[in-house]
Amino acid sequence: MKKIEAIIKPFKLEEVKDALSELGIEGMTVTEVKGFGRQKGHTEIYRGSEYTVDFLPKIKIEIVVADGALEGAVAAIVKTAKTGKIGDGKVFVLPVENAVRIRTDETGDKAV
Amino acid sequence: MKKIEAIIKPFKLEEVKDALSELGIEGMTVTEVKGFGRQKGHTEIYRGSEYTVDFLPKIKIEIVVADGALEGAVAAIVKTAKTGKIGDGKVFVLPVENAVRIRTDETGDKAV
Amino acid sequence: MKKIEAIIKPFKLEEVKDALSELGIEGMTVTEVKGFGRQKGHTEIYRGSEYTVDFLPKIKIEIVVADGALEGAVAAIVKTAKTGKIGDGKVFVLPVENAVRIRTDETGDKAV
Amino acid sequence: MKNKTTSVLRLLAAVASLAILGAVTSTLHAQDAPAAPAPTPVAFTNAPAAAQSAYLLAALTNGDPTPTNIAPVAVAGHTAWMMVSAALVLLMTLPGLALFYGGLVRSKNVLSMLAMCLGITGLVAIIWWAVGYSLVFGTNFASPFIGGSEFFFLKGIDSAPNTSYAYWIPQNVFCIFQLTFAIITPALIFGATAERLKFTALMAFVGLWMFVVYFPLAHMVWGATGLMNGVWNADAKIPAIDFAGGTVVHMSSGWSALILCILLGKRVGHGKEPMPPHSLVLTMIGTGLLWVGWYGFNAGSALAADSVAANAFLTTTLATAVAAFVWPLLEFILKGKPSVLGMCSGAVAGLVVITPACGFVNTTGAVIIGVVAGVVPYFAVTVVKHLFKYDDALDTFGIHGVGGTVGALLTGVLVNPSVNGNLVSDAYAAKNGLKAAIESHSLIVAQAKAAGITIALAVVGTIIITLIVKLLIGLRPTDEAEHQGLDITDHGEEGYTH
Amino acid sequence: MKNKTTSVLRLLAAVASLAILGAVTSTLHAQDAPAAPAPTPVAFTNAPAAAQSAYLLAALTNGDPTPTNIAPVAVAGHTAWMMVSAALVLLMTLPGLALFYGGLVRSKNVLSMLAMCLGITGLVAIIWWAVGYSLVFGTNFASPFIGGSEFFFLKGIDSAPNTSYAYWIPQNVFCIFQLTFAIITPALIFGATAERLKFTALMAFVGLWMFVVYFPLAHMVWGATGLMNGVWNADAKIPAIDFAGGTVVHMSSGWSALILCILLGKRVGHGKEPMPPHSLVLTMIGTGLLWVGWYGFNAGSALAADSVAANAFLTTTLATAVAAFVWPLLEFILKGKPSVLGMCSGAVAGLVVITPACGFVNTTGAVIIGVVAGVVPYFAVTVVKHLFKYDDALDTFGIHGVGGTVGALLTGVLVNPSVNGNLVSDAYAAKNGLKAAIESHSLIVAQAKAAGITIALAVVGTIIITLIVKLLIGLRPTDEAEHQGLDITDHGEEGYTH
Amino acid sequence: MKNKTTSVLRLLAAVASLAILGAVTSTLHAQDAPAAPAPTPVAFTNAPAAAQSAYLLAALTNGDPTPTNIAPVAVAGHTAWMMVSAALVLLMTLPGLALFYGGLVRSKNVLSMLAMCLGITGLVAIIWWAVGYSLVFGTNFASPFIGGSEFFFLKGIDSAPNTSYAYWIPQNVFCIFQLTFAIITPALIFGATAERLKFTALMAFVGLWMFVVYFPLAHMVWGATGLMNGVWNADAKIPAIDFAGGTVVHMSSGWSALILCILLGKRVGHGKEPMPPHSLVLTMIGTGLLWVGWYGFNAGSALAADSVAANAFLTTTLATAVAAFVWPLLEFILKGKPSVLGMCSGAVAGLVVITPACGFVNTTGAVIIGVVAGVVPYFAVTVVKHLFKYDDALDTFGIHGVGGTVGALLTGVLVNPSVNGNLVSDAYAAKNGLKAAIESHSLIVAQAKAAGITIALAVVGTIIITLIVKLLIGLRPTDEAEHQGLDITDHGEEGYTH
Ligand SMILES: Nc1ncnc2c1ncn2[C@@H]1O[C@H](COP(=O)(O)OP(=O)(O)O)[C@@H](O)[C@H]1O
Ligand SMILES: Nc1ncnc2c1ncn2[C@@H]1O[C@H](COP(=O)(O)OP(=O)(O)O)[C@@H](O)[C@H]1O
Ligand SMILES: Nc1ncnc2c1ncn2[C@@H]1O[C@H](COP(=O)(O)OP(=O)(O)O)[C@@H](O)[C@H]1O
Repeated sequence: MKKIEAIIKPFKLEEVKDALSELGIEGMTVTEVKGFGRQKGHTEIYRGSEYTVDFLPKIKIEIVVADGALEGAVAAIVKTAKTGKIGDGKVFVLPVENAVRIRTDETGDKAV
Repeated sequence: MKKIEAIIKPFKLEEVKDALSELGIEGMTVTEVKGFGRQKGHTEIYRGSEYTVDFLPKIKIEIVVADGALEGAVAAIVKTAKTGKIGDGKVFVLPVENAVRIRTDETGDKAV
Repeated sequence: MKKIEAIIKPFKLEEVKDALSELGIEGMTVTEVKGFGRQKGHTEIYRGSEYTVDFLPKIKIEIVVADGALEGAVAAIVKTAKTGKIGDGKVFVLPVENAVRIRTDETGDKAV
Repeated sequence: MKNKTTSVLRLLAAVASLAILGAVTSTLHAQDAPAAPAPTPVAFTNAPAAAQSAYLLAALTNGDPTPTNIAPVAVAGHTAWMMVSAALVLLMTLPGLALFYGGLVRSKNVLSMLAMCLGITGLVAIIWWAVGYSLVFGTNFASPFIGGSEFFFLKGIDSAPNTSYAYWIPQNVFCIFQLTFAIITPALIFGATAERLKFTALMAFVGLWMFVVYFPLAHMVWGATGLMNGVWNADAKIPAIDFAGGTVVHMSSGWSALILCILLGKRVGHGKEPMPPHSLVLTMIGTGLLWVGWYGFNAGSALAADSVAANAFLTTTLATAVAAFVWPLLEFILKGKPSVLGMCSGAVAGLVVITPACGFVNTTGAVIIGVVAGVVPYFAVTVVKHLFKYDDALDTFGIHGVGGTVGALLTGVLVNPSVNGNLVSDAYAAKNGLKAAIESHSLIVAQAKAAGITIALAVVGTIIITLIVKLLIGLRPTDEAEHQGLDITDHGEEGYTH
Repeated sequence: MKNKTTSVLRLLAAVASLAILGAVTSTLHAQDAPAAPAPTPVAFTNAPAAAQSAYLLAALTNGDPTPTNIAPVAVAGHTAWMMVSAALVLLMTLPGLALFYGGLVRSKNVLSMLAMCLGITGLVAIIWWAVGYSLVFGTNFASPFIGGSEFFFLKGIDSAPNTSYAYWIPQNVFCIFQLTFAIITPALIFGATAERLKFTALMAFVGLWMFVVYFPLAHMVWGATGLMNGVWNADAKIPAIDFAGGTVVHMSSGWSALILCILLGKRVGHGKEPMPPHSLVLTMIGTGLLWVGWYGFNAGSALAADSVAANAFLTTTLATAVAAFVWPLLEFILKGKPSVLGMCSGAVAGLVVITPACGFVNTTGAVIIGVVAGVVPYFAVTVVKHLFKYDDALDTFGIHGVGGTVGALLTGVLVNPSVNGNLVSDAYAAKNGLKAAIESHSLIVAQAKAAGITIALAVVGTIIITLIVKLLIGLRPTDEAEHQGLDITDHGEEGYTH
Repeated sequence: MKNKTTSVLRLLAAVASLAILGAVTSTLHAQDAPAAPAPTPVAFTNAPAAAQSAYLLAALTNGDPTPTNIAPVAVAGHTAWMMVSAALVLLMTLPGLALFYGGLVRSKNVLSMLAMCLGITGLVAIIWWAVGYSLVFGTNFASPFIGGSEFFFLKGIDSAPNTSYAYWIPQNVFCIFQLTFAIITPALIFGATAERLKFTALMAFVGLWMFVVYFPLAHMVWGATGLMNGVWNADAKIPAIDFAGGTVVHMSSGWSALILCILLGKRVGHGKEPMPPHSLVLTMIGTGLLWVGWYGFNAGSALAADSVAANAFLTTTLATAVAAFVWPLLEFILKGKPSVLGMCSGAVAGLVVITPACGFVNTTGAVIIGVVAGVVPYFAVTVVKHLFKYDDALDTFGIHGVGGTVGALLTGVLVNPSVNGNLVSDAYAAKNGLKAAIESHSLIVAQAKAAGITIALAVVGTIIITLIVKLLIGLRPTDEAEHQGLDITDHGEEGYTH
């Protein structure tokens, strides 16, 4: 099993979710995060105090998949999340040693 | 060392935390996340615009434990987080290569 | 590639970010989390109902780096995030199998 | 637990029975008020110059125009004040109370509190238009317990004054002013039942409660033929006084809240999960708006911009400020930290306790009331509730029930006729015994009777209505729905999205 | 899509053309109002005692002091009410409307709504001071279409009454009261264009729109020489009535909003991404403040604390409460869940529809209006909008445009002279045909004409202004900026940080 | 840094010394005001018809009833307006200022701002009741510097007017109206010290500051025997004018804020961590409520619903709207983006600067003041503060201190007796030199003296009090606590939970 962590632009979430659903991926977990990267931020001024805001709103999607489903999922994410503009985000793949479905105690690939 | 990532129902947090504390687990990190899965969402209507909300509020618990503590911790989470109803969540186990306690510079099992 | 997950005190974020930038690390993802640990929480009282709040606000920084950059990054985080007081947080290192830059489809070390 | 509940209910039943007994005895001899034969009024222009001047001065100072024999009309200053007051009391509910309560629940239930306030506003306004106003302020049933049918559908209500209630303000504004009271009163109840009562059940409860509890009680206390209207009904059997609603508003809602929250049961997870307020900022905004709006409620209850209103304005401010200081002071002394919720709670408690008294007590009385209001509800909320283990979620009973009762009784002790001549008027107070009671310092007896009747009516009425609603609609959502929150399950919306 | 837009525009153009035609025909014979020769007034102290008394009574009841031949002055009760009313109407915009709209957008655009309300307040106040007030309420152009220049820079405006409009209130307060209307009206428009209109474009649009649409329209309806001022202009060619701004405020903004949002195009992601309100709590606070503030708007439009104000107070309350109940009732019946947004929408719809009627209809009329207001805008918003596929983001057209139009027409049907003698006054209504129209139950003809002219002016004016602004400044931010949100791109700030 | 602080303090000390010198010189010859021998008043009914009529007209227009020899009473229109005004000024603090400030801090300190406003309300009300009102508005000490003891515990204060201050409003309402000023003034200070002052220290500071700064200053400016009460004290040594509190409210709080924030030191992390406002939405709600409430503050300061109030209403609106437009315009020109915070800041600055002038200047004066108010505080806040590097966290000094000072001086320049006859009254202004100063266009001298005394008192008073509080209680929380936020450490609560 692998865990996919994708950082994407927030307005792409629906599209990515739909693309993954079409692949038969039935579960994912989403977090609102702030990203720092090559995409430059903006300046905010509050009564003369200027702040450079480098942390931009991003969405992190976490999906644990069986090894076989990895490639398709990554490809789908990359495809739908791409705008071609800087700040589109990253996909990381991490190894997962086990998974348990709390409701049923199922483990391994059956659990995801 | 292993990292446990558990996605659970929000109202189960206190119980799970207490169960883990009893096992002697002294640290964990918690994030509010949104989960998409088999548990069906609900529909929201705002002046005639209907939205299907598939992302449901969940809590993600992250715990890094020494290898020996893994099994007990996972079992405790699964036991206390279970309601038997769909949407109870998952537990994932990932390998961890190192840990450092910032305050003391301790590393490895001593750091968690 | 490795993934560094650092849990730090919120007011240290700017300093840590600057230290990492100086090392040439150009990307990171930040999440607001709640931490439970040795640092004791506080009590809140609402009209006679007392709650012990053990979950304290923390910041989680996630950085995926090429193997070579790992040590420096971890050291920089530990150094700048340290206050010496309990609750300073942890740094965890996890293996990463792959990375993709969504914008360019670059993979591996080039993607981070 | 079961036993605790049972014993609380038993205690209440006993109190209620006694109170009913008292009420019945007191009113056995209630009779129709004889209509005063009104002389034909003269037109202003035909009146003698002296009468004209006297009339105009009376118009400016809320004097009695009867001696001039010119019919009173709606006059600018008083009309302006009553429109403002009605708007202020509406502000107390929308958005005052909605925010006060909305901030105290968990964020998944915030909309349920707003919907409660909005829904009640609509429902009660419609009932008020159809029959409610008439059942409270009509008189053609000639009953001490309920009003009349002459104003059904607001028939005949226009901008002319209804001199049974006030000389110089339009009846239509009076009608709306009173409507705003009829709106906020039931809305107060549902602080106690927060986070676990179905919206449909809530609305049904309100529909019945208005008829069973509010309309009779409001008529008894404020109706021209009312049983306990000591100030304005010469035939009142119980010469009690309640300036702005200690019994009608706070006791009725507070005691109903206690019963309903016991019958409803506790929130799922109560005592296990933490249930802190999701936004004390909202609660504080609500508190500010309640305080400001309450000037319409209290000083507006003079039904004129006159000396009595001015006195009510002063006493309301002092009692509230003192209570807002004393409550957090107690926290500071006993727990080490004065809290914002404590300050807000103290302010509201002060407002509640001064409500029945504000037009009847002087400065010193107001300060005393402020101190009591900062202390008694504090202990009701922090000690009594935990002792008896009912889940009065947002402390409606602790603040409005207890505070209203304390206020009703204190009014009997601190009453001071020098701030309000109506307390010893020849036309009413001298006839129904109010004047005598005040002079013999025994007004507290009438006040206790009025409080007893109020408790009895609220308790018995609520038990009956709750059982009916439970049978017909059911009271609680499923546990699943309760976990998810009422906003999504009852209203299909979320309070906040990012 | 393109086709849809085109056909909608075509339809509107047709409506507009017809309306213009009607307006032109009706007004071909417009003439200067002959100035009534005023007799020299006597000083109060020199007047006979009977005149003094009559004068004082008139002062208290907003009577006409002309027979006493004493010049009217600013009088406490009315002045107090008008200051309160002006403050209440300002409250409707700051922060009422800002919150109502601000809660409905996504959090990245919340500040853009607040900036819109604040920016318009500043801009319109400056224009109003310089020329606006004069162009609406001046008369020296002797035109039915536009006011005069005599009050430019508020020259000569002090605390003395301007008796063309009201006897007993200071003209400076009248001026500010009317300013608050001139502020909220354009602010309403930008609900429709929320989340995608550049701030600079918005401000430029407002600057032009005031001159092209608002000032002429307000003069036509409320100016002493106005074309459609049936109640106060004996020479009005179209004896229409609009108590508090059905045409001037709601139709003008609502129809302009429709056109502007079509010309502007849809939000990026519209129909694909979910765009739920980011905080219904803010929206509900806004609703409460709008409702409370609207008492200043509606009852304040009597320009006195008199019987007419009192009637407006009552009808406003009833219609609003009923509509706030009917809208969620429809949701409950059709969709299963009554929503907070539905309750808020119903309340605002009720307020909108009763606005032109509030001082002219009785209780029953108000309840009927409430029902209609709960139903018609509901379908405009949930059905019509989706049918024609324009992106009226926060439903300005659906509620204000449709509601205002319905209100203007219903006023013609439900008008009832017994609540407001001015409707059949010999001085005006008998001369311009209003009295006759009311008595023959044909007032709806004048109302329809007034509505037609309003739509024509709003539609044509908006098209022209939009094209100008588009050319000079451009209307929309880049898609990138729209994704990021207008708060950061236009104002360099964020609504919330943690 | 240390050096910077020292030099700022030195500068201030110099200013203060000079000012004190001036004050002492000016007042060496202060004497008791001779009590005017009052003729025995006649009862209204016994007065001649002409006197009755004149009396009634005076009652309606806030005229002087002395010639009629009938004692004035509380009259509906004025009483209504003053109750509304007092409620509006309370609204400015609860929740207006609480939200304005609360939104500007980080979310971990939001409750500390709310607690500050609530806590001060309670504390100041209690002091006011006990001695404060008497020390400001009493006269039996016959001192230009402090009031008297006759009203301790509000003895003898009822609904009869106190004609030293106003003829037609009840003294109890006057007392509460003035209380609301005494509440908001100290609350303004703690914007400067936000996020780092212990709650206990804050409360102790307020308790002392009222006696050392506020009561003397308010008496000097507004007391019947006050040193600088040019309009109402015939013996005022400095015939300065301050309509609604430029010196008493804004300068006193603003200059005290500057000193206190310097003595307190900067926030931990200041200049390193970003400290953006956590919710501009709250700040904007606060701004709206401040603006609306300020009508009570400014127009209410006429103490009647009369012509002067009407003028204040107009000037307040114009100055505020202009400043709310000019400030963001400057941002737009200099930085490219007009901000919501800029609009809010401009509005508040406009309100501050017009405060002393609103009842004394005309329309044009108001617009000029609006422009100045949009420019000067803008630079105070964006440039001066950064130059001198003090941590005036929420810009109390920049807006209230600088704005108040500018307003006090501008009032001397733009004063216009045609809008307010009291400026040249024979009874007072002709005697104490105010009339002469206005006619010779030299009023600015008196204004500068008044400003100097205010600064001196605020600066010296604050230094002393701060040192006392530091010694007794300590000023700052631990760094740890400051990081965690004052909400948890001082109040044991969180502003928001999810
Ligand atoms: N090394 C990294 N580790 C973790 N997250 C990263 C890393 N680099 C980038 N990110 C995340 O990806 C987002 C996009 O990266 P950025 O460099 O701005 O653009 P791009 O993905 O187009 O190169 C960042 O905002 C951040 O959240
Ligand atoms: N493959 C997955 N990867 C990551 N998170 C998952 C995955 N599957 C489910 N989840 C998380 O677990 C939650 C519960 O899953 P769901 O399918 O609804 O019910 P159950 O756990 O009972 O099968 C989801 O809301 C989501 O947060
Ligand atoms: N075993 C763990 N797994 C995950 N997160 C942990 C673990 N232990 C601690 N943490 C995180 O680190 C934070 C600091 O830990 P704590 O024990 O309070 O202090 P210290 O780091 O000084 O030992 C916690 O609040 C929690 O977020």
